[in-house]
Amino acid sequence: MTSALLFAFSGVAVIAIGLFGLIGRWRIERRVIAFNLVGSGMFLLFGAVAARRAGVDADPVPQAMIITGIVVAFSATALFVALIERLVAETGRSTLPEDTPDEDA
Amino acid sequence: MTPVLFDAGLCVLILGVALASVIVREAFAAIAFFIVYGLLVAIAWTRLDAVDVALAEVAIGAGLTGALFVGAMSRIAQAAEAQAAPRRHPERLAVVGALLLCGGAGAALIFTVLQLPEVAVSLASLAEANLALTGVTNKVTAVLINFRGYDTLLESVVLLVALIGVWSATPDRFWGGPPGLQLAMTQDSVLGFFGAILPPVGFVVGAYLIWIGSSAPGGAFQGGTVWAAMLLLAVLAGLIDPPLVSKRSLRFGLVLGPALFLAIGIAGIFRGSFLGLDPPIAKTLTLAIEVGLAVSIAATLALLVIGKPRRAA
Amino acid sequence: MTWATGLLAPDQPWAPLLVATPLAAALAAVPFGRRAPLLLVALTPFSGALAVLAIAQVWSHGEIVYHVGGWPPPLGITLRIDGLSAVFIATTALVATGVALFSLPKYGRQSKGETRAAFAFWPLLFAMWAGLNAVFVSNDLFNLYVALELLTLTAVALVALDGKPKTIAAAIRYLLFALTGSLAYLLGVIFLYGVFGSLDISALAISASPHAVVLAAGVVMTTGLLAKTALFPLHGWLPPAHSGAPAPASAMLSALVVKASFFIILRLWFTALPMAASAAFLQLLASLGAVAIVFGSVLALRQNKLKLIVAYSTVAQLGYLFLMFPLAGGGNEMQSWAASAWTGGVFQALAHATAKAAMFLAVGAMIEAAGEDRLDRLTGIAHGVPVAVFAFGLASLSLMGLPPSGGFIAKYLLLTSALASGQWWWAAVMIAGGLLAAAYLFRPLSRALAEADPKLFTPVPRLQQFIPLALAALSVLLGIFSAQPYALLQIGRVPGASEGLP
Amino acid sequence: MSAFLPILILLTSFTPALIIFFLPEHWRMLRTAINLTGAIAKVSLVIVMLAGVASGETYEFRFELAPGLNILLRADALALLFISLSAALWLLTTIYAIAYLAEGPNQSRFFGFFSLCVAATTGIALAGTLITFFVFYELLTLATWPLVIHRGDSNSFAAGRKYLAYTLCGSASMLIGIVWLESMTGPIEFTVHDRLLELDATTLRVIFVLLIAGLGVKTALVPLHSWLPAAMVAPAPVSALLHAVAVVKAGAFGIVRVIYDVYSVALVQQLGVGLPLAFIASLTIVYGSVLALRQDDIKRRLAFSTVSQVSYIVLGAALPGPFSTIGGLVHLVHQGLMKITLFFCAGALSERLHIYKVQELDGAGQRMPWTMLAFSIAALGMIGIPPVAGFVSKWYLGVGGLQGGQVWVLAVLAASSLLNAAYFLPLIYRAWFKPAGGGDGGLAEWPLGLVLPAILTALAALLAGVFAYAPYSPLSWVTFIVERNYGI
Repeated sequence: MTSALLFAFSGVAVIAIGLFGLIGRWRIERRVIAFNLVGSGMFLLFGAVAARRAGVDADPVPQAMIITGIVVAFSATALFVALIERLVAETGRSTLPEDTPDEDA
Repeated sequence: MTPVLFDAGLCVLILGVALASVIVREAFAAIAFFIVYGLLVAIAWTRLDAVDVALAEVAIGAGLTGALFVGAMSRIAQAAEAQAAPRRHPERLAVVGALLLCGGAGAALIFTVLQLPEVAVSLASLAEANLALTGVTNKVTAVLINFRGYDTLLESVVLLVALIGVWSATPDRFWGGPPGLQLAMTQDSVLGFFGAILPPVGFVVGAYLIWIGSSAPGGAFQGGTVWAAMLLLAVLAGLIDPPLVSKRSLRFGLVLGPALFLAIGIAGIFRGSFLGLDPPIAKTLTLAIEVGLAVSIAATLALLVIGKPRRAA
Repeated sequence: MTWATGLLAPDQPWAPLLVATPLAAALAAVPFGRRAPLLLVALTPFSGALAVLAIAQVWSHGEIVYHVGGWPPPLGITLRIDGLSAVFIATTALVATGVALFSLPKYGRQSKGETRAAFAFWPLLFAMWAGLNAVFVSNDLFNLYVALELLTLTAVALVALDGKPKTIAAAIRYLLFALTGSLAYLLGVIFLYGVFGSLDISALAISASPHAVVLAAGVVMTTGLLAKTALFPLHGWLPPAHSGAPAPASAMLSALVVKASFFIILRLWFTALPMAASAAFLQLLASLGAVAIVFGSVLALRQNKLKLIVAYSTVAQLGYLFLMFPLAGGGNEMQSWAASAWTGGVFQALAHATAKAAMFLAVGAMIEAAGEDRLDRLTGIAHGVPVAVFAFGLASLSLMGLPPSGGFIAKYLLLTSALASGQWWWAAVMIAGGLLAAAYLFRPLSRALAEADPKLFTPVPRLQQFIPLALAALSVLLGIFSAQPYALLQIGRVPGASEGLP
Repeated sequence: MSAFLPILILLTSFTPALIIFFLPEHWRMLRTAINLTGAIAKVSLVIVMLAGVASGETYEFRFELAPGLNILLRADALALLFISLSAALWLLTTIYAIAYLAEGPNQSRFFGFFSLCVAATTGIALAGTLITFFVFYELLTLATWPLVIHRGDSNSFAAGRKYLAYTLCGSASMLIGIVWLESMTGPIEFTVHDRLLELDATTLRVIFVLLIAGLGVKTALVPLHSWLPAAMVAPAPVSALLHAVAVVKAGAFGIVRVIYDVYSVALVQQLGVGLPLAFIASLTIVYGSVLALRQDDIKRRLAFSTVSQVSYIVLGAALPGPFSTIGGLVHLVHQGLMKITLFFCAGALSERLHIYKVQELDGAGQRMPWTMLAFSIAALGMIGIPPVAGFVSKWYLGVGGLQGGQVWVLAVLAASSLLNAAYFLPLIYRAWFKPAGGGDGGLAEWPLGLVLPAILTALAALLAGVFAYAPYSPLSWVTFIVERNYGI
């Protein structure tokens, strides 16, 4: 069990956790956090998958891609948050009209 | 204790915190856990000797995202006071279903990961071989600005587009006003104190990160993020007021980096190929691009966290 | 000057300008502010010229390969322009130009200072244009991811442009779907990189083998892209988003943005990993398409707002795009009908792009005239905006697959190959879809032609009526002069049979 | 020239359509001018083409849309027959329509689609491949719809819905048939049918049914006929167009094409699909007449008589033997001349004297003698009374029936002729021999545009009967076609 594999697995686990948050949460702001978890888990998986090797120093290409990914994810999150704020300001709710208005704080 | 054991412990922590950030009731607690999660993952990145990623994760993944969430939650909490819907627990069945689904997905992923060949095909040596032509010694920077600069160019535009999107979520009556709320922050508060002394320091740190980026971990994104953090601090401390969204100089600052990058790229067409930096001047061009990007990134990130205008000009 | 193994000066130096031009416009639009429309004077002719150049060069030299920064794969990013890219680039140029001109009256004149919507619209439109072209020329799976995200953010921001609570909610729902889709796509990218250490599509095409991980990667990527293409059952976000957005944005979204993710699916299954495509999976794709055709049409039939009818018809029309997979893929590549099926599918995408853009713009003109898009309010709208109604009718031809429209060519090609390959059930679905389309399109049309007092409608600038007409005419011309596009599409197509049916 | 003449003929009605669409409503003079120019240009070009063909010239225009999808316009004898009919009748109908709609609204729309209809009909006539035929057949469907709903009231829309429901389903069935056939044989031209011979008989039968069903809708074969009477809500010129020049004829013409130029008479007989079709046609002939008898609205009566009369063409095509073929084909022309006359007159009566019902006809002969004269000639022709053209058709059909050993055909003809008489004679009788029921009895025959066309077509119907055996008469022409077809 190399630590690379270890991190790969925990990446997968984080993805699963985030997915659960994405499905199981109605409040959109919580979904956004979950979405960030999924993304981060994927980057972790990417880094770990690219690190399955002995000796040679780290592969820079995935690292660069991951940094790009982190920035993109942040941009999306910012837009997400802004839209949610606007929705709440307009409707006073942070759940999508179509979803069941289930309040888990 | 052996590294593997340390890693195992780290992973356990990461998973615990991640889980907590999803299941805790209080939104703010969730955010706190998420920030901690970011820091722990950053450590994980160092363990995967990806220090550049670790820096980016700390600065953006944990830091700015956290700040964004905190600000947003407080505003949403205020606005959502109105919603006094009865608090109901989600149906057990739904939860179980979600759990099964995610468990299944996770298992499938684990299985797929195990199918992967033992040793990854690494581009490290190839990057190494061509590093001399890029004028930099930090391979990640070489990839970001040179080998795959095209991705970075598009990404910098993505940031800009996000900001436009955020601004366009403004109610029309506030358009033209400065971003963010008027903060009743008094100079003598702790924040005010730090807000007064930190920015200069932080500015130097950021500049150093950008400069060092060519040879050591660091670069436009990490440095730009530090600058952004300092700007935020100064705004919070009430030292500076965010500029009007319509301010011409602000607009130019936002597009400076991508525009410079694009310009150099197009110039490259005449010297060889789009976004090609010819070796003799590659180092200079790289630095120029990094500085330009850092400026725009700093401004954009800071404004993304501050959010849309919430008061008239 | 050349300085290393890969860093050769490419023979098609203009290729990256396809992306750089609209990108530059998007950047310039931010400081330009209220003067942003001036950029059109330079942007539209130049992009048009580039599109023509692309077609001409592909036509004469075959597919174009460009190493960005002079770095060949796997280290660098490669642009690849074949017939498919060329036609999509051209369509994008035409539709985007039309949309930009159509928007001038609404977002162009900002007499008293810059307004919010007008400031946001232009950079977003140009960035979307850049993102589309980036998708159509890219040959690198991660680069495609970045381009897709650029598209997603511009699209969502445009949906939310009106700022009504409903459209904000629609935008959020869209963002949820689209981002989850992107992440699924990224997951596949990770696995492919894990196996091959390269994300260059051509490189994958050579080295990829029917390996468990490859198939898994392909499936998750496709699922993610389907969420962005809004194929049933992942279509839920589309109708509110496309009907809630301002008319010009709706046109771009329905005509092009959903096609971008479809374009990547094509690249994936016909260029990158054809051998990994299991017949069952392709049949599943087509079945979803078939369900989408029927389901979308029935829902379109039950709407009472014109924009929703048009949006649901997009759900239905997107279904046709997936009928090609079991006909042209999954071991059929060498069959005589593969070319017809594949080209038919692409023709459907192109015809729908022009026709649907025309439709949304025509509806936009009708809304300008009538104030809203409830059908009963649109009774007799033909007296208010006759040309727009004519454009709507002309565009309907293509959606119904009636001659001599591009939609008819697409349908004919798909029908023949379906029957030739013995998979007659797809033919049945297509015929049914055509009749349903007629049902839900003639309903608003007969409303529009009813008698009414012209004074009920506020006059609309001629420009806003003739642009939809031009786009609609385009979707018909595509049917009449289809031989050349057909030939162009065969350049750089799937290795395999390129001759038509017996 | 030989390649472009077909295109030119197409453009003579297509270009006017495009221009007229975008003409401001009140530019009446210009619109009229363009209409007439187009119509006259068409007639003259058709004459040029006739002359050319007579001197052995062949006119052919090929255009490939996509591999296996060829547009082919070719002027063979059958095409010329149909195109000269439609060209001539269009000219008259245009004159009539201009007079008829002098004041109505949405004229640009109306005349635009009106010209488009004729463009489509031209395409149908000249079509040289199955797919070309289909393309123009669909164009016709769509261009007709706005004319049917022209009045813009709820009745028109109901009729329009019915029309579309029938015709679009028909074209769907036809498209399946075409695509199925071509997916096995490749593009089908109206000359080569040997490729069909190696196909399995059952498949061919099914495809035949699909094609005929598609065409039968426009031909108004029972039970696919009920859209036609409903479409009577449209203005009289449109009815004339629907019943005599374009729509119904396109269907019948298509059936003739399928039988002679896709399947070939031999194959049709061999597959045993001819007789069933003949039966359906006969059923339609009788049933249509029976229903016509029960209408007291003049236009509806005429509509059902069309249902009945057009099936003569189908009957002739479906029966084996040259004589019945001649009878059927020549009826394509004869029925057109006679039926358009009847509709011109019906329109004039309703416009001038507001006569819609049969019993209102009393004494119409005094007030509109010329109109009623034309009407009477056409009606007598329909019944089959010599020397009017209708007699010739029925004669040949009867003889053909005997030749083919189908004696029952005579019974059908006799029955339908009796029924024709039963529902036409009362009209003539009332018009001429009953005193006018009230109202001031002055002449009401103006403007010329409303009367002249009817007189001309009636005259033509008369001459076509009297000089049936003269060279270039419809009959001798059709005989020429059929002889070529049967290689006699």
